[in-house]
Amino acid sequence: MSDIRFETPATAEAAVALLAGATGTAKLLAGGTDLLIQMRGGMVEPALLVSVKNIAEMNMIATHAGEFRIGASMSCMALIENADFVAAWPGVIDAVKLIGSVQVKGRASVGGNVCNASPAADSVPALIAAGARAVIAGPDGRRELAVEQLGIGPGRNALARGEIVTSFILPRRPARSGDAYLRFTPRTEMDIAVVGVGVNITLDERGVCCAARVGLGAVAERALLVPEAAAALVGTAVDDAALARLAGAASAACRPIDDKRGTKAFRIKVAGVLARRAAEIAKQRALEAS
Amino acid sequence: MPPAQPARVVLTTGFSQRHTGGVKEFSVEPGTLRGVIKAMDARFPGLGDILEEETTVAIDGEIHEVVYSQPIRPGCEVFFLPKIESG
Amino acid sequence: MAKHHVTTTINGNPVEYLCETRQTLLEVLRDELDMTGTKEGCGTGDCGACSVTLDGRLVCSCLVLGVEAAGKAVGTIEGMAEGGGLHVLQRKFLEHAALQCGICTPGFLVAARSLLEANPDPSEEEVRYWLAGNLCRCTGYQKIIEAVLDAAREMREA
Amino acid sequence: MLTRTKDEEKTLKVVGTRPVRPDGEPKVTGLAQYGADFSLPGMLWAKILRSPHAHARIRAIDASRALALPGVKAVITGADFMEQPFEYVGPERVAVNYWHMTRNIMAREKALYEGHAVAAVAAVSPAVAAAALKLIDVDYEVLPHVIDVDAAMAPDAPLLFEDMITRGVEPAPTRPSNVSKQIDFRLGDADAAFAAADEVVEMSFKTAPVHQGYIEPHACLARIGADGQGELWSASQGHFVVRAYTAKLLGMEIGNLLVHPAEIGGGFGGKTVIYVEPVAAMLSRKTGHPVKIMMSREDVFRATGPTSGASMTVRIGVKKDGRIVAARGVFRFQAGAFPGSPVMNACMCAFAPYDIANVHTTGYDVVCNRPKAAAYRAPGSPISAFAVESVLDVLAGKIGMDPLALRLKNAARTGTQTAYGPKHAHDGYAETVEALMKHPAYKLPLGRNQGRGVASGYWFNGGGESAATVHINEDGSVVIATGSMDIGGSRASMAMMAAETLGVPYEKVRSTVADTGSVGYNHVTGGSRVTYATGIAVVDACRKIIDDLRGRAAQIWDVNPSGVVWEEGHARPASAEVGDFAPLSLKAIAAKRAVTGGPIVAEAAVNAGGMAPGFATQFCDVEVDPETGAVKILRFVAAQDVGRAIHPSYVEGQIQGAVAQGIGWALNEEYIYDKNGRLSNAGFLDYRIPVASDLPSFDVVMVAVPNPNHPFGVKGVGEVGIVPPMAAIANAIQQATGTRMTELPMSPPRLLAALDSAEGA
Repeated sequence: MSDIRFETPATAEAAVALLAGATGTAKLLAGGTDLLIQMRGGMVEPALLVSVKNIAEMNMIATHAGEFRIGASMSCMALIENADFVAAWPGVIDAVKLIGSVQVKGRASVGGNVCNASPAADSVPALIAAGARAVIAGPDGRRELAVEQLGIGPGRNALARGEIVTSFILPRRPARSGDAYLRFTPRTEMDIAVVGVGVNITLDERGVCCAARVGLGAVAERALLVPEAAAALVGTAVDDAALARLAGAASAACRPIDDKRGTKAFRIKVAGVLARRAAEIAKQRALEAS
Repeated sequence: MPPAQPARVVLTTGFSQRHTGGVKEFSVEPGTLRGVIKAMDARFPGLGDILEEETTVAIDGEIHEVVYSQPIRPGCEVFFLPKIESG
Repeated sequence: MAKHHVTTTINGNPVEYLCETRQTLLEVLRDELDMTGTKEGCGTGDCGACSVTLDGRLVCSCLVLGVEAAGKAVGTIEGMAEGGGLHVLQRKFLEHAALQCGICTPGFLVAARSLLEANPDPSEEEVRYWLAGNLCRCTGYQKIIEAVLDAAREMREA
Repeated sequence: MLTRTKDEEKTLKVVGTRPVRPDGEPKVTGLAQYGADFSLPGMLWAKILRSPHAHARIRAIDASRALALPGVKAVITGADFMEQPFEYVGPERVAVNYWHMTRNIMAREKALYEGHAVAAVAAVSPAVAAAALKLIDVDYEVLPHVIDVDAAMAPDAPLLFEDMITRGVEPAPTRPSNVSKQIDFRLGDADAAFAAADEVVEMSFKTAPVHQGYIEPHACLARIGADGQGELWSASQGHFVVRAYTAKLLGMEIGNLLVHPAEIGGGFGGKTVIYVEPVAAMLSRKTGHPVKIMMSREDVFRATGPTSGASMTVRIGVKKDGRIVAARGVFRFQAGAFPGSPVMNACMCAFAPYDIANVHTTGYDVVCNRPKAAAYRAPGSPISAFAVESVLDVLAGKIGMDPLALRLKNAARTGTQTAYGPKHAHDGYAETVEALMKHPAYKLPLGRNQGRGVASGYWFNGGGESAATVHINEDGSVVIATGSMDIGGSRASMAMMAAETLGVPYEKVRSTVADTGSVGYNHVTGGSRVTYATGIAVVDACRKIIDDLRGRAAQIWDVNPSGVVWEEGHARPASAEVGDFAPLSLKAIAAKRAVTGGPIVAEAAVNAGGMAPGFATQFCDVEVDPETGAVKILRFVAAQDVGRAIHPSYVEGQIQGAVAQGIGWALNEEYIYDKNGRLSNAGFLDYRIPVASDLPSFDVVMVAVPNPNHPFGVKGVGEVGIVPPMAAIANAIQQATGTRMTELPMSPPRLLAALDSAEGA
């Protein structure tokens, strides 16, 4: 029974070097709220843990010309406490607030929530709707990838060996725009999404939707960007008819499974219901923003 | 002086089927529960131990653990039922 | 196997210990330091019985590695009563009979203290949501919520 | 035996107040020691290897690779435990079969459920013990398994025990089956009486097994010496029972095992039985070291007792005026891997709140490949009540009668014949119904998608064996020792009853829970019996102390003891003739302890009877989201006959906790098995007990119909509150949606599917 090597590099490049050069299973440790449970259950038995808590850029939030850069391993609570970000991206905050209890959010990071590639991860549909991009550091330097392209299947992400996500970039929030995230869980807290929906819309001066993005979680092998659902809103006043088409499109995009948390039929129907409700909230926020 | 009115012993259907050939009711001398159990044991040898170990007794409905000194008044109902216990 | 030599601060006191990488802060507190006031209810961050603060932030000690506490400040239930007296929350839990078996109580107290530090005047709903990460099977939560609201009132008036 | 004074309405000084519990401070400072909090020098850590299969023959176990691992001190299997005779010992309702018990502690011929213990390791650290488990090679022959109770009763079902013949059937069946026992209770002639009914409703129901969900996993520390004597530190609901079971399985004399009561982190019935204690003790005996075992949360869900899931059919007939003329219930209960479900309670409690002339209940105790069922709060009663109280709601609708009025019309009262035998000897049920009829919220209007549901419940409540010792110290302070585990404030209620009896302030009395060597036998803290039975023992002991103190005062005054009375904590002359003496306080007499005869101590032991049953009636308001099937509890009003509350805060707490558990049972809690019979939600994330934000505050209505058989009128209050909620919520959902749910849990996917199919229909 060998012990686990534990490293705390100060730069993303050093972390990448450690992960890329490791023999045996190497794991990045950010919040640890998923990894420690996997280790406890014997699903993962790493030879090397690389803590990224000492890497400044991964643990801070910065804003430039209205664009936010969120450190991938900053805790959810730290993000929730950032008033500027909360004001700009209430829908992303809706989602981040649902990532476990206060205790879990004190450790868990958005980067971990995304990179663990759970189809039910709360922050992902909201980030997809927000048009967020992941900044990736790797052995061959840095690149960016849209969040919807990061997850490729349950527990599987698009990162190559040695690559890590250092931060997420959220674009400048246009005028008259707003976002929202809703999920369904049997309990009010401490639960995993049975369905999660993120909606982000922009209205023109006349209150007509000129841009929209819709993200769906827990209804497929990965979180989905659903252009058909967005298309149902664009060009409309987000009225009942448009919302009904949105719901239909959201339900149509689902390819769920039956599992201990919900049935196919339930997920398909509720995806439409929550898409409609989330769009109504996003619209309200867009109107308040103007 | 006239003999005291007897007490009425009652058993559950299942218990009587197992131990008294299905007879559910008996009349016995009042006094104490010890006397009642001795009387039942005399009619069905071995029944006394079973009553002590496996039953709770309801005397005119009032539930009691089987304790010898329990007074049995003339005319009262002595109902032996499965012991009450739980979570 | 080589252990990590960790230097940290627990309840304001400097503490050093040896631990393996795989040992959680909960295991270190209970098994290495004999600080058994922090309880294990699940080991997976789902019950909050092992709640502690790490540099002032409320966390589940079962989801933190012992080695991660290096150079940080850990706060546990054992550090809650100041001097000879109980913390207001501890006193209110007793006055309101907010515990039955008491196994979840240390976690609730640590979590409630961090709530009142962040929000001295919470609504009942805010208390119920903040404490949703702490499971109690005995009380139905009602007397716990009442105790926390009463403690908040007294702390505001103090 | 002391005669019990009837509860004359004297003014009580301590009983009924809300003091701080004596054991409170250690529990808010983290100093209280629970099962996992004890350690000894040289202590080893043990872990248990569990079956990955729901049903498998164990061909062989090879521990050689594990024993070769440095730091491993011993490995044990079922073969290390002595064989036990196959016999059902003790009362039918709770019969113990040690042949079964030793096999549940550690599998022998077969593993009967996923998580069934098959071997255990003791090592120098938890990590080494965990690593050693992976090195134990078990050769399994996987067998077909059965999880569902109806499937287990099917003729072609896989058998857990190839030789099990159903008990309680005359003549005995010739074919073996998974049905361990059948029981029937009959009153009048139900089948015939249905003909006289104006309305008859028959419905079938299913409930899922639910776990007690105590937050403290089972844990213990054992030390067995070479001299054959041992000590055990264990968190249980009864350390005397832990001692008896553990000694029996290890072949020890009871007197050679001293059990220390750790604080217990919740039990609700699930800690009236043993799991890890004999394993730790056997490993200690084998290694000569103290051994500690802590279950993981996953182990708790996979290997300790939930209560039964059930399949039920209930038929009730009423007259137009609401009179119930006949009732029939068939209750099929999962026992889990070994016989012993609470189905008999279910049969006895099902119709107990009501005065019905013709009743027939039938129960089946059915084994299946799940962990053995253990007691859970009013075992059995909540399950049958879900069916009975749902059918009553349908009938109330059919005859257009208010559901509370229907229950009141049929309420059992003193003298009412029960279906299981004796007549009711106590009132209290009707009073709970009337309390809700008078409740202002019962008439409040409801909004869209909202509904109000009513249900009642019955529980026997327990009495039985308890002992208590009372000491008066030289400074006049008082110490009480009992052997009843304090699960939720009983130290406080014991101290309060003692203070009231002795006439001294509550603060003068300290109340402790003593080990098995320091106080007489106390049965488990269960069946809502402690404040009643152990309370009587405490009061009896205090009365003996008073007689002793009167005698000592008589010595001091040099008068006849009959001339001394005890009032308000002082000895006083009974009359002027006795003499003109200033009253002697407890402290003053205690100061003369030595010269008046030495230590002032009294013990009392009882096998308490005369306990009154628990009655509860509740209503709740819910709001259903018709698009998601989510149910929000808007209001919950719980009325219960509490006799008299010794410490009202802890009585309220029992009722609030019981209701919260019932809400979890109704809406979300269930065991989810995959096709291989493996539990897929063995954790608090997916086994969803209610969290604080799921619940509103409850309105507790304490109805007080004192029990004359207890010196302070106490009735057990711990359990009956969990009986009504499932039906109350189902009835409320029906009113909110028009859809009748007959299967628990009424989880969102299940409710939404029912709503949509109702729409489609």
